[in-house]
Order: sequence, then C-alpha cells, then structure tokens
Amino acid sequence: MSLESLSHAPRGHARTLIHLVLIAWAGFYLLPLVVMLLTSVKPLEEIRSGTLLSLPHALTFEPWIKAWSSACTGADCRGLERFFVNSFAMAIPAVLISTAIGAVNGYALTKWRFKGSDLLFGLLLLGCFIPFQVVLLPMAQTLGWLGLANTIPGLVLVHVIYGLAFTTLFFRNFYAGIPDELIRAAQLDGAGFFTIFVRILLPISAPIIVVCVIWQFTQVWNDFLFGVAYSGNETKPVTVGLNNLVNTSTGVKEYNVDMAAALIAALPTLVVYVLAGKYFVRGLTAGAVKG
Amino acid sequence: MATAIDAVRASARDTGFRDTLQRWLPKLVLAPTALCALVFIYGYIGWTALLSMTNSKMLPSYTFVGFDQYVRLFENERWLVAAKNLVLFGGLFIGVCLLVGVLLAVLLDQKIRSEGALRAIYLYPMALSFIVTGTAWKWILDPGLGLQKLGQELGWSSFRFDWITDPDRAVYTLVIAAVWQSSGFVMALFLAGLRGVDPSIVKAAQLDGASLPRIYWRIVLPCLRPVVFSAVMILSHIAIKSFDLVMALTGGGPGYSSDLPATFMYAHTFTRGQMGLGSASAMLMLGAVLAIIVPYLYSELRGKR
Amino acid sequence: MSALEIRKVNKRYGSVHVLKEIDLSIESGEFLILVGPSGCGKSTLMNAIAGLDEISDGSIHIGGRDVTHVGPKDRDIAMVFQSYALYPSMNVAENIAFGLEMRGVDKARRAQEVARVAKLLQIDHLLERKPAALSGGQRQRVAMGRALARQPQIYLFDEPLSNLDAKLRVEMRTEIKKLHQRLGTTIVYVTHDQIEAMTLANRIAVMKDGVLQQFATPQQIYDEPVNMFVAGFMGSPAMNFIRTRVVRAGSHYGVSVRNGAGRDVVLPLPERGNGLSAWVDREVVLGLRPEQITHVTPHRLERPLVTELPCTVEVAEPTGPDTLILIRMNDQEVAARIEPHAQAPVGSPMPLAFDMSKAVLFDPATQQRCH
Amino acid sequence: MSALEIRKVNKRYGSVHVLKEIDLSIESGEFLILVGPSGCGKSTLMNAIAGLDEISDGSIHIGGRDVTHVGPKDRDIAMVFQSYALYPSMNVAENIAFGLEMRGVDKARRAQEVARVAKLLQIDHLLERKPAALSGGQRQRVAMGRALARQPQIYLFDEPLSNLDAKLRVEMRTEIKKLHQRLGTTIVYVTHDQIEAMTLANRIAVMKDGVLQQFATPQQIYDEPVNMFVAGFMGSPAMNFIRTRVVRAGSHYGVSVRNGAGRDVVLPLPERGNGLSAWVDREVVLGLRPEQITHVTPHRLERPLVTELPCTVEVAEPTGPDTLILIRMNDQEVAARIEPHAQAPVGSPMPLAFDMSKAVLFDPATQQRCH
Amino acid sequence: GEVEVLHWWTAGGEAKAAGTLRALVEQEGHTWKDFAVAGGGGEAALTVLKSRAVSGNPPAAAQIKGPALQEWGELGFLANIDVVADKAGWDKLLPKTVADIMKVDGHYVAAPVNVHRVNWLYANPEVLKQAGVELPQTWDAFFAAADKLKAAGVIPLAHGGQAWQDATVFEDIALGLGGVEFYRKALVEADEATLKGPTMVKVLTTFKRLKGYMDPNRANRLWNDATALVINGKAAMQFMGDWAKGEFSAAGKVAGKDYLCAPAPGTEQAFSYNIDSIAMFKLKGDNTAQLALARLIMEPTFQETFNLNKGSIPARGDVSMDKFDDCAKRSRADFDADAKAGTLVPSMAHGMAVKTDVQGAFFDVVTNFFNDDAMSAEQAAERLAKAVKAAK
Ligand SMILES: Nc1ncnc2c1ncn2[C@@H]1O[C@H](COP(=O)(O)OP(=O)(O)OP(=O)(O)O)[C@@H](O)[C@H]1O
Ligand SMILES: Nc1ncnc2c1ncn2[C@@H]1O[C@H](COP(=O)(O)OP(=O)(O)OP(=O)(O)O)[C@@H](O)[C@H]1O
Ligand SMILES: [Mg+2]
Ligand SMILES: [Mg+2]
Repeated sequence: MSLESLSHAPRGHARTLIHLVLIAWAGFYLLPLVVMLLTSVKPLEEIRSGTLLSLPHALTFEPWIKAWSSACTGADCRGLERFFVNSFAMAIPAVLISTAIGAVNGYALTKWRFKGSDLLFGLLLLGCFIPFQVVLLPMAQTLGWLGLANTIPGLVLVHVIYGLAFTTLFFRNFYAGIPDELIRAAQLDGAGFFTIFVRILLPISAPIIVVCVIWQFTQVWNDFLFGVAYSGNETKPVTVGLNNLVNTSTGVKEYNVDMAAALIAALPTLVVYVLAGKYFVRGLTAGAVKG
Repeated sequence: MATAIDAVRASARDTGFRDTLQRWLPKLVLAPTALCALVFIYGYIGWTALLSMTNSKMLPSYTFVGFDQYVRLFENERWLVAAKNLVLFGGLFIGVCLLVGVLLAVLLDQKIRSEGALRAIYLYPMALSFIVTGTAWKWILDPGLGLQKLGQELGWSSFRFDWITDPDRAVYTLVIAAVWQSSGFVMALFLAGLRGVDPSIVKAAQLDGASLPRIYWRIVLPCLRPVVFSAVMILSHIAIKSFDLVMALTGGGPGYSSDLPATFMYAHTFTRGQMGLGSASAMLMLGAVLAIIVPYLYSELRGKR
Repeated sequence: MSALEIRKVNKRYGSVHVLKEIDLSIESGEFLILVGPSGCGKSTLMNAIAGLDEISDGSIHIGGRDVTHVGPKDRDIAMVFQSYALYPSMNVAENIAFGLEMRGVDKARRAQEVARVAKLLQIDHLLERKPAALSGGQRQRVAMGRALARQPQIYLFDEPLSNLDAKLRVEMRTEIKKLHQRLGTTIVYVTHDQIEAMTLANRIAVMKDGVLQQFATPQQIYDEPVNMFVAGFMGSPAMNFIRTRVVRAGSHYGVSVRNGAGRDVVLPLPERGNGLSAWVDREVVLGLRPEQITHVTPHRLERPLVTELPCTVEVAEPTGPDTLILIRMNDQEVAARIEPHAQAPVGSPMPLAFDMSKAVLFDPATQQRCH
Repeated sequence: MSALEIRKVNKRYGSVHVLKEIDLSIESGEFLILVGPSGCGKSTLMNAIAGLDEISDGSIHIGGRDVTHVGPKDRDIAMVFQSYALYPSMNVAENIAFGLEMRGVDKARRAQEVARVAKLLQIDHLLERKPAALSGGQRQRVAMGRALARQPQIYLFDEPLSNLDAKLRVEMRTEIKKLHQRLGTTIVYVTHDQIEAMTLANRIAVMKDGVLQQFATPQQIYDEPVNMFVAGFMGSPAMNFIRTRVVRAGSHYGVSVRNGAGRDVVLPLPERGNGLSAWVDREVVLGLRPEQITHVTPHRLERPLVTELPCTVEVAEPTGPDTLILIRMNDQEVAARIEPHAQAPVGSPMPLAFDMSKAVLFDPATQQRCH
Repeated sequence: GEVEVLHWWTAGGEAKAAGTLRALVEQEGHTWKDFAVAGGGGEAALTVLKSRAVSGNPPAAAQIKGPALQEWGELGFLANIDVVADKAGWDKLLPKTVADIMKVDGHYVAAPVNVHRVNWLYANPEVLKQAGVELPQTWDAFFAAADKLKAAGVIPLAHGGQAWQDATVFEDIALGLGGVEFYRKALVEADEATLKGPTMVKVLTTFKRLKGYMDPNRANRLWNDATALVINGKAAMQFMGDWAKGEFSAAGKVAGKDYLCAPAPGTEQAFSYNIDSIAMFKLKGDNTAQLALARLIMEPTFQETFNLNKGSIPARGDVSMDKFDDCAKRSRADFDADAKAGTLVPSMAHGMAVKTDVQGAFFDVVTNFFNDDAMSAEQAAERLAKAVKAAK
C-alpha cells in the first residue's frame, strides 16, 4: 500500500519512536541468534564454563567446518553437506507445485464460484487441523502401495498434499480482494480460465506469492516428521541429519557444532527470505477500478 | 458436400465441447485437490476415528472396544492438563502473534528505509528448526544461565525470570518462544495485505480527519479481514501442532505441566504403544478445534456474500 | 431478425429485486440507449446482456440464438464498464490490445489497431502508462479504447463519457456516431446525458426501479411520453407539471391557469383525436416544457396555439446561451427559457408566450398520460 | 483575507510536469469551479489543495495560514473523490458518519447528520448496504454524503455529479447551491458540465495542460474569453471559429464572410474601445457562438449588429428543445442553433440572423483574443 | 548382501562405535545402509520403524530393546537367528537374564550389544572432600552428606528435570530402600497392592525429599548439563547410568581420580540393567548380510570397542576388561555376582522392565509427583496404582 504513496507519513519524533520500536523488536528476534552464533564459535570447554552472552576467548570456526563436512550423523561421518542436495530436490518441486496448485485453486474458488465451492474450501481448511502424526502410518501404507515409499517423489507428494490447504488459503484470500470487474472485462475480451489467471491475476500476485513461497519453503525445508518417516537411506533431508547430529541421547553434546549445524541448515531458508523479500512490492490494483 | 456438412457439425461439436470444458474447468481444476483432501485427509480421519474405537497398542489392530478409549482419556490427568494448556497456549499465542504481526507490519509500512533488513530479521526465526533453537531458548530462559542471570549480573539483583522451572508458568515460556518464531510470518502476511489496499481510501480517511493509528484501525485493517482469517488459520494450525517446540523447550515439564495435546498424542501413539488412546486423543483434539474453527470459518465464508 | 432480444428478464440480489420483467428487442444495427435514474438497474441489465451476471429468470437472445447460458466470451460482445475495470498490470497499449490478442489477431495488426484507437480517443501519448498514472477521464478513454479496438456483434457502453469534458465529449459522441454508421454494429448505451440520448439513439428505453417505462424513438420519448416519470425524466430543465383543470371552449378544449398576477386564463389544447370530454372539469396535470414558454416576439404569436400571458420573473438563472426564469402559475413554480437579452429584471413583470402545440396532459391519479 | 491561495504551484510525477506555476486566490465563501480538458491536472490540483500529494514547488495558504507542509487531516477540508474512494468495509451509514466520528461528534448527532444527508441525496434506503452493492451513481452520492456530513472550511468536489442522471443532477446542483448560500463555505469544484459551471460558480478557472488559462467570473469566461482555447472550451455546442479578415466600413469595422451561396458580406463588429486599425486587412479568427446564429424573426433584426444572411442547411440535429444546424461559411462548417419548428429541410436554403454583439476576434498566430 | 540398520547412535562416541560395526560388516563384503534416527531416547526411531514396517518395507535390523522385542516378535515381524546363535553358542556366552530378553518363544531374534548399569551414583571427590563427606552407601548417609554439602554452598545433587531422569532416581530409591523383591513386584510386575503399599509411600517420600537437595533450575535440564555441574564442581553428585562416563571422559576426567562412581545408596547388592540390542526383521530376500551382522555384534572385537566408547560393559561375559576403566570393571564384577545371586533387575526407567504403556504411566505419575509440591506420597502411590492399571 499505501503510506508509501502518502506525503504525510509520520515525521519527527513519531518517526524516531517507530524506528526505536522496530529496532527493539529486532533485538528480541535476534537474541537467540546471537546466542547461537556466539556458541557456535566457542570451544566446547568455554561453553561448559562460560556464560551465554560472553564473547569467545578463543574464536574457532572448527565447529562450522565440522558440522558441514565431518560431523557424524550415525555411522556416517560426512557432516550435513550430503543432505542438502536431498532437501533441495524435495523442497523445490514441492514448493513450486503446491504454490502453483494453490494459486489456481484460490483463483477458481474466488472468481469462478460454483455451488459448493465455499464448502469445498471449508473442508480443505478444516482438514489441515488433523495432527500430522495421525497420518503418519496410513500415509506410509499408501506410499508403499504407490511404490513411492522412501523416495523423493514420495516426499514431494506428501508435502504437496498437506501444503495445499494453506497455499489455497493464501491465494483465495488475496484474490478475494481483487475486483471481479477485472475478470469480467477479461472474459469479454475473450480470455479463458487460464489466460485470465496468467495474464491478469498473476502479474499482481507478487506479494502473496512471496508469502506463500516463504511459508511452504520453510515448512518443507524444516519438516522432520515426514522427512524421517518417508525418506530412504539416500534421500534423507537435512533436518534428519541435523536431528541426528543434535539429538544424541547418551553421547557427548557438542553444543558448538549443534549450533553451527543449525545455522547451516537454515541458510537456504534465510536466503529465500532475503531474495523473496524484494518482491514485497506495492499492490498494483490501485487505479484500475473506480468505486 | 457431405464433408463440408460434417466439418460444420464437427466444429459445432467442438465448440460445444470447448464450452462445456470452460464451464467445467473451475471444478476440474479443483478436483485433484478435492480428491486429495478426501483421501488423504478425510479418509485418514475416518481411519483414525476407527482406531480410536479399538484397543490398538503398538500397531493398528481391529478389536473394537467401543468408547473405552475416550473414557480412559477423560480419566487421564495428563490429558486434562494438556487440554487446558492448549486453550491457554493457543489463545495467548494466536492473540499475541496477531497483535505483534499487525503492529510490526504497520510500523514497517511507514517508508522505513531499512525495511528489507528488518523484514528478514523478523522472519528468520521461521527458518530455524526448534530442534536447535529450543536449546538456545532453554539457555536464555534458564534462570541460572540466561536472562535472569544476566539481569542479576547487571546489578538488578531482585530480577527473576524463572518461568521455565515453574510448573504454573512453564507454558508461558512456550508462548514466548512460539511468538518469537511465528510472529514474523504473520507480519509478512499483513505486510502483503497492506500492499494491496487502495491508497485512495487512505487519503479519504486522512481528509475525514482520522489520525494514522485510527486510519489503520478503522479503515485499513477491516479491509484486511481475509488476511486476519489466513493468519488465524495458520496460527491455530501451528498452535495445535506445536510439537517440536514443546519437546525442545520444556519436554512437557516440569512434570507434565506444559504438555500439549500434540505431544500427548504423539507419546501415546508412538512411544507408549497405546495407539487406541492416541487416536482417541487425536479425534478429541480435532473435535475441539472444529468446535471453535467451524463457526468462525462459517461466518467468514458467509460474510463474503 | 432481431439482434438482441431480452425476454421477461428478472434479476434479484438476495431480496433486492433489481430487474423486473424486462422485455426489449432491437434490430441489427440499431442504437439503443438506456436511461433511468441512478440505481434503476441499467448496469445490471448490461451485465445480464454480456453474460457477466446470471439472470434469475427469463432469456436473452443474440442474433436469434438463445445465449442465456452461454459464457460471456462466446457472446461476441465488447463492453465499456462504468467502473472502467482496467487491467492494472498492463499499460494502456496492452490494455487495448488484450482483447485482440485473445482473438488471435497478429502482433502487427494489433499495434495498428492500438494506434488507430488511441489516436481516435486522443490518448496516443499515454500508451506506455499504467492505469494508476492516468487521470479519471484518461482511464475512461482507455476503457473505451479496449472496446473500440474490437469489432463485436454488440457493443455495450455503460456511461462511457461521463468523466470527459464537454468538448471531448462532443467529439467522442461524434466518433461513436460515425462508428455506428460505418460499421452498423448494434450498440446498447447507458447515459444520463440527454443530448447524448437524443442525438445517438435509434431507440431509447427508459427504466425506473427495474421496470421498463417506455421504449420508443427519441422524438416519441420527448414529445409523447407515456407517463409523468418519462416526461419529467427526459429534458433538461425538466418539463413543468402544472395542476389544472380541463375546460371546454366551444368545440375545443383548454386548460385554465392562473398566473402570478392572479388572472385566470384558458390555454388552448391541441387536437389529438382522443376526445377529452371525459376529462372536462376534472383535475389534470399539464406538462409543458420550459422551452415552450418563452419571451414574446411578434411572429411567435402568429403561430396557432401560442398564447401570451403576463407573468412575473421570480428567479433568473443565466446558463450561457439561454436564461432560465421561474414564474408562478396556479401557485406552482414554472420554468421558462428565454434568450438572455430578453430577460426582464427579477421581480418585474414580463409577458411570456405559451406554445401549447406540444403540451401534454396526465392523469394525476395514475400519472399516465391522458392527452 | 483570501480563503484559499495557491502560489506558483508546480507538480511533477517523475518527468511528467502536471501543474505549471498555478496561481489562484479566492475569497472566503466563494465558489470556484475548475474546468479543463481531461488530464489537464484538475484532480492533481485538488489533491494538492487537500494535502494528499506533496507539491513539487510553490505554496498553498488556507485562511491566510501556510499549509504547504500541514497534513491533510489538519487542513479542515472535505473532499469528494473522482474515484469515490469509499471505505469498502463500512456500510453507507458508516461511510458517511466516519468523518464526524473522527472529529468527536457524539453518536446521536452522527445518526441525525447521516439521516439528514442521506435524505438530501436520496440514499436513505441504502444506509445498510456496503459500497460493493451499490450502483455507480449511488456510490457517487455516498461519496458526496461523506463530504456533506461535515462542515469544513473548504469543500473540494471532484466531478461529484458525473454519474447521475440529468434530473437528479439538477436537484443535486440546486442542493449544492443552497448549501453554499446557507453555509457560505468556500468550495472548489471540478466539473465538465457547462451548466454546472455557469450556474454554480462565482469564479471559474480554466486549465489546459497544467497551465491556468483564465480565471474570472462565469460571464466573463463566456463572453470575454482570453484565448481561443477558453472560448472553444466553454459552451456547448462550442463557439464557431471562422477564419476571416477585418475590413473597415466607414467609421466602423467589420469582418468579411462568404456564405455557402458564395456571396461576400461584411458583418459589423461591436465597438469595444480598442482600435482595430492595426488589424485591418489582416487575417483574424472570428468567434461566434451557435446561439448567436439563429433563424430570422422580424424583431430580432431590429436589434443593432444583427445581420441577415441567406445560408443553406447542410446537417440538422434535433436535441429536443433546440435544433442544431450546420451551415458553411468561408468554407468552414459553422453551427447555428434554431428553434425546432423554424428548421428548413436539409439541403434547402434558409436565412439566418447573425448577432454580432458578442462576437470576438482572435489572433490566429497566438490564439489570443484581439478584440 | 546388504543390510539396513536403524539405530539412534548418532553422535559422538556412540556414532564412532556404530562406525566400527559398520566397518566390520563392510569388511565381510556386505553393504551397510545406515539409517540413524536420533531423538528422545529412540522415540523418533521407533516411530519411523513403525511407519516403515507398516509400509511393508522394514529395515533388516533395528535397535529394539527389552519388552518391545516381545511385542514386535509377537506381531510376527522378527526373524529367527538361531542359526547364528547356535553356531556361536550364545546360550553359553550370555547370562540367562540377557539371553531370555533376546528370545521370543525360545528363539533368538536379536543380538545384545551391551549392558548398561543404571544404578550409579557419580561424585566429584574434590567437592566431597571440601565439605568433608564420604560417598554415601545408604540413604541415611546420603541425606547426612547432602546436608553438609548444602551447607558448604554446593548443589548436593545434580539433576535434570526430564521424566526419564526423575524415573531413574526414583527406581534407584525403590531398589535401594525396597530391595530387589519389592522392585520386581512394583516396577516389573506392576503389582497393584505393592504400588499402593507402605514401602512405595516410603520410597516416594524419600524421592520427594531429594528435591530439597537439587537446585531450582533443574527443570528440563539435560542430563549432560547436570553432569557438567558435577564436573565443574558446582554440584557434588549425580544419579545416572554409566553412559554419563562419556561426559566425564570428554572433559578429560579419569574415573576413580577426578570423579567417583558407586552404586546408588542401598543398591550395592543389586544391578539394574539397560541392555541395548539389535533385532533382526524378517526379510523378503537375501539375509546373509543380516546374519553376518548378528554374528559380528556378538563378536568380542565389536563388543569391546563399542562398549569402550559407550561406557557400558559387553553383553558377553568373556571379553577382556583390561582396557576398561575402574567403573566399568566394577560394573562387570557386580553384574556377574548379581547374575549369580539373582539380583539383576531390569531398569524401568529405560524400558527394560515393563512395556512402554506401563512405563509411560510410571513416568507420568512419578514426574508429576516430583514436581507438584501439593501432592502427598500417599496420593501419589494411589495414583500410581491407578494409572498403571489403566495403562495395562
Ligand atoms: N502517478 C502519475 N504518474 C504520471 N503521470 C500522472 C500520474 N498521475 C496523474 N498523471 C498525469 O497527470 C495529468 C493530470 O492528471 P489529473 O488526474 O489531475 O487530470 P484531471 O484534470 O483530473 O483529468 P480528468 O478530467 O480526466 O479527471 C494526467 O495527464 C495524468 O496522466
Ligand atoms: N450486489 C448487490 N446486492 C444488492 N443490491 C445490488 C447489488 N448490486 C447492485 N444492487 C442494486 O441494484 C440496483 C441497480 O444497480 P445498477 O448498478 O444496475 O444501477 P444503474 O442503473 O446502473 O445505476 P447508476 O446510474 O447509478 O450506475 C441498485 O439499486 C443497486 O443498489
Ligand atoms: Mg450503473
Ligand atoms: Mg480528474
């Protein structure tokens, strides 16, 4: 919106105050990150003895290197590196497919209403309140039948299915705010279902696509339950690796490596946030329709 | 001649077909989703409902015991605690996240120069899995290590922040960490919504004499009703599924004072070999959520008309 | 074969009954103008014709084909929306070309058409702009251009010129008229501008509260309105309605009026073949347009049915070419239109010529025309 | 003290220079009307006055106070937006009441004001509806209602009646006039309706391409336009511009014209105290409004400066109260306005009376008025 | 052949230990497919195992222990590996207690990898010395010592607030105060009367009393953080199984010198064990690799390396203990003695005594009692009996 275009956005003291509030919140958000970062560059002894926020006496990047390339996650000591490929192979298609389907669904549900379309949407939404643990076993069985057990396509399928409710929700609610007249005009111009979608709606959907991709990518990338249950030996996503690294039950805990590993595992998501953030552009509907 | 007529007929049939196709397209497009929902959501819910009536232990079995599992559930102290906690946690979490999300989005919308950086900072917690952040939070909240100690070291000797060790307050620490993780995303949702609002109505409101906060509260936010709806859905989804969070932060403790239905259900279904009971708890959880969500959903979907 | 036939169409939004049993039919190449007060259902009817809103009842036929259930894109219609509905992500040129592109027109032809239309509408310097960077009238012209770029069976224009200045409006009106004459396309047009309605239409449909009041040629609507609503609606300033009484004057009939000075006079009524005997001495409403009451010039009084009456100017309002004055008759305010130079000062007496040749009478109970 | 003073205001959108050195000042209680072709910057100027758009240069003063950097909410202005800008989430009543609520008016008073305004605008049956369920004209009236509910220092109306039917428009116009007379509020009003401009304004500002052309009373604008643009812009149908040449006829001056029949005549020019000697035999543009060329009636010819000329009707266009006919003079099309009954058939000759008392002359090079 | 092994030895020494097994398997020309799932003491791994089993695609071998072996066996998932066991003479190599756990219906289905002793008490000798106390042998001595330690300003007992840690301490007390018989009746057979009985009340009272000697920040502390307190000298003692030695050694501490280990008070004559084992699943195809795995697990090479890393003692009794530390040596000796005396007891806290559902009930009541100041020992005993009954 909105205030960007206004001449009299807050000035002076109000502005300073706003900045202060925003920065204070940023501090709250950053606190755990600082702790993690500091911990990840301290030797283990220092962690055992020192305090949380103290700067490292002996700075070391050993934990990062170890987490990336040599930490053991089971009988395999190759670090997190090898899991990344799997995670990407799973996340990229899952995010693209579920976002695309969600967008089309949202479009069909708002601009081409039919009897029962609201009901369908309601049911879809309610469905996402089943605990994922419940679907674990039956889904395993289904994947077994489909021959997709322990494969990346299987994981993609699962993530797409359980991501649809929300991707649809995002787009539906975004498109609900776009005047129907636009669709009508395009219909008269002779555009069909998909043409209207691609030519008229998609170009103004950037903000919601960003939101949707952020959400889906985060969900898929950070998912552990499905990842561990449905991945095979060679298809494990990075969260499983991270978990194995961190959640050792009776071994020695290397906090610094854990933290480094967690930060490494989160890097792709962070990159997505920063890159996608650019497309948080202003809405474009302004001026298209009067009234 | 015959061929010409045939061609005409064929093309007529063709356009007829295309017409029908166009009319059916919206439904056709939604069909796969509907099918998935039917099988992978409602089918499985049915299956779970079925299991909740059996005495399934470690793996599913089909010896029916009626509503025994539900009876046992209501006699189970821990379940009652978990259920109570969900109400407390869910309510606070959703409320605070919405508030923080809206506030940050609105503030960030004031032509802030460093918007990009701040946005990324607010969002990043989503990127980190609780498997690890749980540890960091645990440290921060630990009275002997984190904030309390820091506060006391800085000279505020009476400073106390030991909720995580207090059975009555541990659940609030869950709220803090959960808000930390999710409010950034809610902010992003609202920001996207704000960017779609027609600036001219904001101008109109300015002339009507509304101050900036009032413009947001009375004019802009009501336009964002669909966004609030999305956010509530997302947040309730996160709330009832908060599993990693509890496991990593409090492990349900002290005692089981910060247990949530999701952890209860998981523990019984998978760890404790009481799949019947676990299924029953899942069904109850679903039922309770639906009791709250359905009316809201109904009013939102109706309201559009 | 009629180009467009609307049969007993009804439309309800929930409990709001917006279109009531609309029955209309126009021939191919006709120019139909829809007029009526704001909110009477004009846009709704347009939407129904275009197939954008499902109608509740009735049927719509285009070129003899029942299209009630045909999708908008297959009705071969181009429309200018009252609310413009420009595509926000496309610039002006793309907005105009979109319809052509959808119908498979090749790129060169599209560019050519866009150039032609843009020139016609005087928006050729704006082709690269997005709608958000246009003024109101410019947006309206883009909306217009989008329709004009195509050559459909029917054009629907919903108040397409309302945001243009008078000059441009006249030019655009002329362009539309030329377009209609050249292409012979059927056009349905909503306007609230009387000049537009009178000069463009082959036939005018006057609506009120979702009901079709009269459907006839412009001249008929103007001169022979079926009821007081139509009479009062068309014409600006509006027709004067004067409560009066029919009197017999020999073999003729007349109406008796009392002017501001308190003198009773009988104004003669034109002969129209429908005996007025049943109305004698009953109260009626006399309808007389302001331009039929004007300043006295000798030659004017020579025409039949023109009567001179002394009146008093109560209010005067110069509008440029003419001046409107208000006088009082039968204790009602009556407007008259005179040439500016002829105006007597406000408050002073002034004789006026009443031309009764086009006067009409209405039944005050039913508001239907009775003479 | 002037209520509103605009000093050397400039506005640029990137490289588009929309307002160029606008200088205006009106007294408290004046009614200023802005006119100009679509896209000339009227809405932009309104936005600048309201403080909704930062101006690039210059300053704006309201009631003597420099408000250039004051926020819109502190300028005490109410505005009707060309694009309505209704609050989509509020119903009609709430839309109207919002401004009052923001200014701390209590609930009972608000309800009362809403009722009053709604009645005035004839939207009292729509109070519960959301804007999306309104017709175009209804939306426009709600936008109007939102402004009228308040009593600000200045009202800004941006084409507030463009989507209303003629009848309602006249009623609304009257209401606005009454409002203005009763409250004496300063009003700035954009319209492209000439009648509105002429009847409402104390002063009119004519703009073109972001430049103020003339700023004067309606009568001055109509009768004494400063240049061809203003002359051509005001008046509908537009003033005729006839290329001709100044000739001396004794102590008087005149212009020579050649009518359709090929006869040369000299039309006398009125005396205006500014010697025309410099223009003798030079080419000028004669400006003559259509209503100054009309059918011949004896008394009309008695007036000074009225000349009868034989002409030929080339096109006739009845508009209801009058008929427009086109004739040919100096090989240019010239419009004349006559009473419908006086019209000769198209193609046949018809004498017309040319009233030169209001004729004006322009310099063809600069387009400025020279007489 | 190929063998897929699901386990949760994922990090540090454990992972290294798993690595040796892998190396052994691979040396024989088989392929090892590593399927490690860490988390919550194998909870996550079990979940995955179930989903794999349900999808008809279980791994060849999985880390399953205690009564769970019976459950999986009864469901018909496990493979008979008697061939390997007979050939290597497992019956002779393994104490009967251990062997019985590995069998379903009299057939071997799993290979044991180690024996953990759970009832250990660790102490920091420096701290003890400063407070002038000895490592306590009885509970009375413990409280006396704890009082002194507290007075000296250290935390007498390091503890973490997880349910299984609470349960570990609880079972140490049950074993120490109630003796082996009581322990068996209460925590293995889950006898209702015993659970409600006066001994249990006493055990619970003692248990609660311990709370006074822990620091308030214990809630939800991980066990290794508690151990760190002992290592740093902030706390004096900790009850924990022998895997805690890993933390000590990682900090460079030597058993017997830098830290002390002793059976929990009153459990000198008892040994609560936690035995890890690898169960073999029925396979559709070639099972040579699987059998080789079973055999290799029981071979001394693996048993030695693995247990050196893990802190536990080998499952088979004939492995040389030379390389092991003092604590492990003591563990070995006690195990053998207790095996003879019949005073080996399965650890309830570590899932060796009862099925998971009953274990869960124990955990719930115990941890809640411990954290809820308002609950009396009698109430807790009552509840324990009720909950355990409901779970059965
Ligand atoms: N954001 C913008 N960027 C560039 N040009 C703009 C922008 N907004 C408006 N303009 C241009 O500024 C000029 C003046 O616009 P404005 O809306 O003031 O016209 P107007 O006089 O109100 O016209 P109308 O009668 O059509 O409403 C127009 O030519 C328009 O194209
Ligand atoms: N969605 C809706 N729900 C209820 N009533 C509606 C809805 N849309 C329109 N209406 C009503 O239907 C009537 C007809 O609307 P329509 O837009 O056809 O009017 P119109 O004749 O085009 O008026 P205008 O000249 O003001 O544009 C109006 O009274 C309007 O309030
Ligand atoms: Mg309309
Ligand atoms: Mg404008």
